[in-house]
Amino acid sequence: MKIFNYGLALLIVCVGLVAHDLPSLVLAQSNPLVNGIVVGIETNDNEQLITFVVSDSTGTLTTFKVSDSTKYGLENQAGDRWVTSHKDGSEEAARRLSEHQERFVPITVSYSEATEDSGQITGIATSVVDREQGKLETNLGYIFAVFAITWILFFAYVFYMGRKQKVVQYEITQIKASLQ
Amino acid sequence: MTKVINLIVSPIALSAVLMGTTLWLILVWVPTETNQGAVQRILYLHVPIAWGAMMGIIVVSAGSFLYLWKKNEIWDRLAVASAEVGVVFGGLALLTGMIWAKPVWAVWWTGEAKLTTTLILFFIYVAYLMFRAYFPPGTQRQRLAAIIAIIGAIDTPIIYFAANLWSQAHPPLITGPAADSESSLGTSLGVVLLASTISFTLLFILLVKMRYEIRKSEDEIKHFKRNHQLDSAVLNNISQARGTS
Amino acid sequence: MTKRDPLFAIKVEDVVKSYAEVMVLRRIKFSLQPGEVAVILGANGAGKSTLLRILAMLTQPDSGSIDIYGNDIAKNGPQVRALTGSVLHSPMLYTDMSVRENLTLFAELYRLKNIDTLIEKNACKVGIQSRLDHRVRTLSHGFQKRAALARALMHKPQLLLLDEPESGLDSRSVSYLENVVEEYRSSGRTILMTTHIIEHALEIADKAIVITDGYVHLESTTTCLNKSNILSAYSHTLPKTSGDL
Amino acid sequence: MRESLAVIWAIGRKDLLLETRNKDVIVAISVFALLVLMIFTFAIDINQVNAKLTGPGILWASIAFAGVTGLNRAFALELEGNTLEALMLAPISRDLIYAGKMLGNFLFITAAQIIVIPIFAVLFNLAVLRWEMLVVSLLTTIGFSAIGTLFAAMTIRVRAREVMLPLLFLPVVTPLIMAAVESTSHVVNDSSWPEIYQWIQLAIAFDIAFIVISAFIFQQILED
Repeated sequence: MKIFNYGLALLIVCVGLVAHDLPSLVLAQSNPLVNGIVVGIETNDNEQLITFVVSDSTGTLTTFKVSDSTKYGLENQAGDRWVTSHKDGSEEAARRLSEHQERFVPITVSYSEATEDSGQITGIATSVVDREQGKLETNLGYIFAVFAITWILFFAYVFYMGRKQKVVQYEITQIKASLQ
Repeated sequence: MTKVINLIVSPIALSAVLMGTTLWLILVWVPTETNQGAVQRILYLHVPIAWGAMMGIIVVSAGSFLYLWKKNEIWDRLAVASAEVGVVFGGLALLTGMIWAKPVWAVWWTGEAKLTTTLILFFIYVAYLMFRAYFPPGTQRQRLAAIIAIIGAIDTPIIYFAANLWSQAHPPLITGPAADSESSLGTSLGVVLLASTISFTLLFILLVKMRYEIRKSEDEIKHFKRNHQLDSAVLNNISQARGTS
Repeated sequence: MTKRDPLFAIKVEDVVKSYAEVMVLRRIKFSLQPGEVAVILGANGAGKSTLLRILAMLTQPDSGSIDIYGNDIAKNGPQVRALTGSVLHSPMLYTDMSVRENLTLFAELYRLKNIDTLIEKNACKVGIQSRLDHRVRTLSHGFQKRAALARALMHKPQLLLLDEPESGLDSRSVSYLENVVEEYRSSGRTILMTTHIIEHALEIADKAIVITDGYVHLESTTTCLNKSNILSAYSHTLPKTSGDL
Repeated sequence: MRESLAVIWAIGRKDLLLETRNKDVIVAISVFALLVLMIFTFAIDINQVNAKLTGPGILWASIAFAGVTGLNRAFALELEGNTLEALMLAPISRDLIYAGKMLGNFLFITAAQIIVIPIFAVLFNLAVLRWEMLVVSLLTTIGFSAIGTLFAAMTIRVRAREVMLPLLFLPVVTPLIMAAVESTSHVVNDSSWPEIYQWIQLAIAFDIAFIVISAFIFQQILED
């Protein structure tokens, strides 16, 4: 039946794509990310943030410089989220980050222009946000769930229609037979 | 040979090719978004599916309105076909939205206006289909179902307005890592979204057409049975076939 | 208002009505003159009640036209309703209200004047004066039917539609019914009733209309009819699916 | 115009008369609503802090659910003796039947609210008895009875009537419930009129929209 040809073609394309390109999907990052907790903060005399150090789950330390274009999305203990760029809130950024350091709240930092010096990575942070759960860059489970549910539901619906069509066709043949 | 050519140029094949291309665009071509990571790719499915659900509602209410006006069964068939497909798309839009919201907003569900509106509309059109299933067959069923669809359509802006007002009074606690961050994607997002929307629109049309055709055959059988009183033996056979298959 | 043919009390043309897979009325065509008392005869399920419901404007026909005293019922609904009184299968009275309360309510809906005297007068006609202040629930079937008849007579309809009026009635109630029929005949108003008691029909009516298989198979004055004529009209058109007759 | 009002009143008064005889609907609505309220007072430990937060929602949820059962009962009465058809035989336009039935349902739900809302005020220790509350509950009840009468008439021949009516009714009246809940919570928080007014406006728009549509559509619903 036509419907099933269509379904089969889609399924094959889908499976082929996922199988072939899954590795590149994981690696396809325009900006690298680090998840971890803040272990050090450096400010200038005006209490503006200059650099901070993040330790990830393996204990690797990464030092981040901040620039005017660095973006923050950080919450305080009460859950109020504070979103701004470094240019407008460098003091608040220092305060928030040190609060995060005290509370051991994990954050996610995306960065660019990384340099490596005897195992110590240094980069310029582009965004500093609270981390909720899982590693963002590898939360493929969600994507998988979405694709699976979408196609399963569509196929289930097409299957349901196919069954309906079968019944209808059977009735038509019965009627035709009865007329002869 | 002509059979092969027909298959290649058929809308179904076109849809399959488009859908395949879209999948390639979503999964491979477009770069990963920085703030949200890979989950952002859900957007390319979620938005077109939600668009399909919206199309469903528009077609249902237009079909229902035309049915009440013209009393032509064609419009009723169109309405019921797109209601069914629309409910499938709507359910999927809700599910994909929830799965996307979890990593990004850290919650499965918030009282955001679009979400609330989609959910309520989903329920209205589920009720529409259930009404059709429960009501004794006949033209009254079609008329009343059309009225329900139109009421749902009229209710839509009111629901959206109310939900919007409501979510202003109760600001959603969106706390995920990327809740308010700007996207790092530029034009590539638009390209993939457009391609995906086109393929899902085509899929929507195809599904509605299939459902419509089945409905049409069912109506033809009904008319036939009405006009020629069939041998009871044949009718028995048919009802048995219905029961077993 | 389209005054078409005031010569006819009822003019039914090509009325078709189907429910789902069954076509109850295929092409009904007959007419009645003012002052005629007509009976519709037919086997169970022949569509007598459906036809009466269509004439009472409770059911819409699929197609065909009906004129009542020169009014097209599709266009002049309220006028036709004001001209028509109906007693259908159920008494259609509020069982927890007294007969008087019921009659008052319907008199108000028909916008009648001098309601109290009207009620007394019509109660006499059907012999329920003594039960006027009893609740309908407490009345016997015969009295309920008489109360329903009183309700239908309140606004002095030109056309009275009765669906199996004598079923389950005692002889006293039947005699009240016959009085009403006689009054209608003498005052030049019209009655259309269904029944399955052929003898009684021939006794009471001027005209018989036999419906079989969704068509009118016999339309004739009763003077030249007897029971066997009618029975043969029933049987010579038995449908192929004869099982349930 | 006066004649139309007389017809509407005749139908509404008939419903009231029947209600005084068998006391089906008002008792059903108020007892059901009070039961829901009571269960919520157990389910959520109501105290001074959360009463203002949860109270209005609980109140209107219970009235909405109880209202649906009441509407079902009210139309079951017309079904019993096929009396709806008797109304249809009368030479009156269908929107008058609709208005009459709506009037009856409006009075039933209002009567139930007169019982339920004071008890709610006591149970949740909230000062709801303000004139703004009167406006809120009037507008909500008008909307409930407008939509409820329409759907109750539509579902009268449906196999699973008791299920189908709430399935149709509740999603459609959601905006109205939101408006009722929000304005009630403004009332219990002693907010000023302008804050309540935006929700009142929504309720008014909803009521007008659906009364107009229903009056147009009712003709289509009754005939088969």
